[in-house]
Amino acid sequence: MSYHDLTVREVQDEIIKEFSLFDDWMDRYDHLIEEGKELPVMDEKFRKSEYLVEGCQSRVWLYPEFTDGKVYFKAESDALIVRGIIALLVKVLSGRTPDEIMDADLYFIEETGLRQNLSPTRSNGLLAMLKQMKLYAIAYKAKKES
Amino acid sequence: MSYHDLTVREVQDEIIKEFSLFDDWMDRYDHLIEEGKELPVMDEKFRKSEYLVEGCQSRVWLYPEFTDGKVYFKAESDALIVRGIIALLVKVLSGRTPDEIMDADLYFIEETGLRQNLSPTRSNGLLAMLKQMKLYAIAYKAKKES
Amino acid sequence: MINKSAVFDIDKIRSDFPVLSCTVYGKKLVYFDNGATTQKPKQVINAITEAYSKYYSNIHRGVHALSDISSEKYESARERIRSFINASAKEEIVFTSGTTASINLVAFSFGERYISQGDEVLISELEHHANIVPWQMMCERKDAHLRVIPVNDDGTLHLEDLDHLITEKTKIVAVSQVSNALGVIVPVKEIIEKAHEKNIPVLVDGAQGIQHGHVDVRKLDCDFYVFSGHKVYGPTGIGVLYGKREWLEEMPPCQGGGDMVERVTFEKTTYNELPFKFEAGTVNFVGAIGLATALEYIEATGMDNIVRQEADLKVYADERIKATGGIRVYGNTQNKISIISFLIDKIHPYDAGLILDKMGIAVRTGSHCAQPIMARFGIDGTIRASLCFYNTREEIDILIAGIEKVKSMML
Amino acid sequence: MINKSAVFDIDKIRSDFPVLSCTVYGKKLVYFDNGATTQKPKQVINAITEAYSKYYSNIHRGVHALSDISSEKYESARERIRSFINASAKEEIVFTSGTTASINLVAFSFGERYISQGDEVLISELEHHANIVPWQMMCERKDAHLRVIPVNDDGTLHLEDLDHLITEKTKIVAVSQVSNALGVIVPVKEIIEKAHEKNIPVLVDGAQGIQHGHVDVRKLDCDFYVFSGHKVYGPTGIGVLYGKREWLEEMPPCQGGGDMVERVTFEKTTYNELPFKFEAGTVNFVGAIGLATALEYIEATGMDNIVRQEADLKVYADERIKATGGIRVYGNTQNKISIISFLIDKIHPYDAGLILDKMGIAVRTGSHCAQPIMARFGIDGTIRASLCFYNTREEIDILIAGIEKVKSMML
Ligand SMILES: Cc1ncc(COP(=O)(O)O)c(C=O)c1O
Ligand SMILES: Cc1ncc(COP(=O)(O)O)c(C=O)c1O
Repeated sequence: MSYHDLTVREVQDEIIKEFSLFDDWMDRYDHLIEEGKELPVMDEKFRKSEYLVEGCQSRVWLYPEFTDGKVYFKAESDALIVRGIIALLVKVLSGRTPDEIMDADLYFIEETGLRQNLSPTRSNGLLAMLKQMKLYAIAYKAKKES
Repeated sequence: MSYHDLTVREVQDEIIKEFSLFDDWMDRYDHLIEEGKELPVMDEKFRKSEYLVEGCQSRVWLYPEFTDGKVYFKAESDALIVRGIIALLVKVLSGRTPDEIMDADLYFIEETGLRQNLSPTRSNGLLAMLKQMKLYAIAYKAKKES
Repeated sequence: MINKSAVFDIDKIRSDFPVLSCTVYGKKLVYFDNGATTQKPKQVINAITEAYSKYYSNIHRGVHALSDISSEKYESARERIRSFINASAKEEIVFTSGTTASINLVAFSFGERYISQGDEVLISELEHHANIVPWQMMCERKDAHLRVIPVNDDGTLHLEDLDHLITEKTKIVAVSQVSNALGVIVPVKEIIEKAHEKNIPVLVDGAQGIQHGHVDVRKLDCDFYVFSGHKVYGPTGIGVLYGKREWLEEMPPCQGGGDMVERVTFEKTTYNELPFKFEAGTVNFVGAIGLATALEYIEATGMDNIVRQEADLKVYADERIKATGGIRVYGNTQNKISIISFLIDKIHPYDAGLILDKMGIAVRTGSHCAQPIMARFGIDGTIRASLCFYNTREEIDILIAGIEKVKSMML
Repeated sequence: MINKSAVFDIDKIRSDFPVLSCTVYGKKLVYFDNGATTQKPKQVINAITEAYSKYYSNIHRGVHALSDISSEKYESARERIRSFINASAKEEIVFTSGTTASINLVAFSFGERYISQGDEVLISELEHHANIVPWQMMCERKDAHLRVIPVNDDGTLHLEDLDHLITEKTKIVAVSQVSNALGVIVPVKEIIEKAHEKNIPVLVDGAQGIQHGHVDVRKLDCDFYVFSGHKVYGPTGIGVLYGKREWLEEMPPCQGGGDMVERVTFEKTTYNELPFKFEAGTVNFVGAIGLATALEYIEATGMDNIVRQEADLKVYADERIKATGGIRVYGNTQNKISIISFLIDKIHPYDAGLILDKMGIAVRTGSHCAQPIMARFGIDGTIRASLCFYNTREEIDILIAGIEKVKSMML
């Protein structure tokens, strides 16, 4: 089973269920680090400044591809916990149509307690990455329609 | 009797005694206004910018003369209460030797409750005038000795 | 609205402001110096205490919990200010240390970007020094010229001259929304429209406007709007610069330091995005939180209630002043806020101020940091009673009694 | 001295700082982010509350009683600062909104007066962005050049280069007293002596120095000394610029506005005397009062006690860190304050910071607004634990446990 067979909602519910097993933050971080390990390592060739999402502390790269009406994301970070969060975002949003991405209500961020890491006051590049994902979706949609 | 026959201390004690008759500020201001009336009006010719003591709100002029080893002050202000305070300062310090002026401990300011009006935070020109009086004394003393 | 008016309980409101129950020289304080600075409701004081006691930490920097809370409070404060003046976006709200700093920032940064030799800056004759001197300094550096909209005898601007004064060379117009020295309301909307016809941006000095009525920067369509926290029931050391994004994006930063940069090398430094580009160093985030709380207080009280109460005080004060002999009011127009700037016969305003002070009445005397408008009227200064919504008719009665006392003593 | 040491009661001291008894994520807060900003003792918080509740009014302006009290408190605050750093005169103490504003003021005003094309400004490689960017901006405007004293591998300045770096063209030297990123103490006295041999003035950025030891600007003989209130247990939005009178007299003002002028006409404006020339507009006088109270608190606690306690913490932290494997400390010299800047093996500092945060430990991670010194060491950032006198050995133990936890999770 690939995550792409599930809806945005179903993937999020899955993630929330997994997180609900941990009541301690260290376990959650452990879990995030594990999630990060499942994210394919991004090829060096994509780690260029044009794919770099500016964030003060950890570096985050994001590379999009548009195939068969769907957007696929490759992503990378030099910090492991950040990488784990990225892995979740990719799990939820990669392989979706532009509309699905644009309309996605990412409630899992709140329910897994990750909101803090994605808040505008955390300068770790994650929020910028999420915004960038939505922007790509808008751009691809416009392209498709024109 | 002229005030010049009394010592700096005696004049101040006199002033304090007079003020002690009033326990109300309005009476004290009335008294100050009366004192101001006793101050000779300064001749227009002295009301020049070089004798103006800069103060934000009321204008204060001070003109010194050095005769027979003593410093005589003429002073003026466009505000009446300020004029009254000036009159007191002139009463105490005019007609004194430079040493007397320089050494004068003006405790009457505190004891008459006028300290507020002569504080550095009141930008009415009074404190600047007092400083200027002492500066003239220093200057005349230096002149005399050289 | 009528409901809201009903809940305007002056006693309750006064009890929110601790300083209003002070006594001076054994007399009840009558605080009529609101133009200089306003008192703070206890909600604002408590917000400051809470910030320093419960979650204080530097913002935008740490990865830790307290830093998150402080940062969030700070950014919510920015959002509160945005919504209070109805700006389009938070990025257009820059925190500064006050009106003076805001105007200096614009004068410098706008000047660096847009002003060259021979250009002109247009201000008015009734400006506060804060809206004169920064432009003078910039004009001197750039070899540009300051032009001035003159003032009529009643304290209103002589707008007929505007068409001549706005020239090809005019690069920016800077005017007060309300004159601090006279209380006169300036028709800024009209000035903005005229200036925009020629594509010239307008800065509105709202230091005396923000606290006395609804401000909608989008409706006004001003390009810059500035005000001070301490004059709108907030703390000292905090102020706001609103600027349209199109200008702020183009203008270079005024100060360099931490948080306003993206990347620093000795060869080249790139700047952070808006609004941070203009917020160098550790900002007064506790001040910003205090200011946001003050604006919340105003919203809870109701700006309509405030406007109504202040209008009532103005009418009553005008009546009583008119009935008192020998008073000359400067800014003799109906289009005013609750500021009365006046002289009593030939009495020096400083003398009057001293006597009123001893009666517990706090007014300001002097030139009100607006010497040019005083010179326009051929005077050194006035007595200024500046009222706001927590003042009362009874306090006006005390002022009138004070004026009578001044007259009886000085004449 | 020994007596004083005896009265240093850490429990009492900690109870003075409300935030220190916070819990985060249910854990006791360990606040090791003092380099970013320090907590406030309740004495400071109370002084602020009192100012806003008992006598609040604008300064230097009114003729009324409250204005007098505020003005006196403000000017006493200035005197307190003067005596704390042993300046010769109150006129040499200018209140600003912080270190960043102070440096920008000097860079601008000194630049306007003394810097021309081809001149040089000398800073060091370990400066905070606040002591880099303002000089870059000024050099760009004036077509002058920035020169940089390099840093050795242990984080100390490579002073051997000083003789070459100070040239005929050098007009000012600006260096930190203590590096915020590494904690390294800079031999400013030596630099000042060298610069003065060639009559070049020196600005000392005391943002990380003022809170950790006695500062005597006359002994140092620095020409400018700047610091922030919020890093020395005072409020946000207030800072200090000390300048020798001879420089301040000559330098033009940086900002225009109320209170900094003597007389304003549209043709010509003359400026007020020192220090008011540099204090445009309504200053953060409540902030100044809060800062003075903080300095009083330090004096009451005893700077010697503070220095001794912090030295003890430093020694203990060094020992424990050394005994923990895989840690690389940046700024590897004995001549340091109680700041430890480090990396754990190959672990990203942000990851470490996240985990420490969840253990209740507040550290700062990243480049500490000092990217050039990070680049010097070929890194993006570090984990910085910055301790001060209210911290304890037990808290260091918690940090060490935290580091072990980070290692066990990340390696
Ligand atoms: C050495 C140094 N200089 C300057 C600053 C800037 O201080 P502020 O942000 O208070 O203006 C800091 C504080 O981060 C610092 O540590
Ligand atoms: C119209 C106007 N502009 C500017 C200012 C300056 O404000 P601040 O002193 O808070 O910077 C004032 C306050 O006196 C004012 O009334």
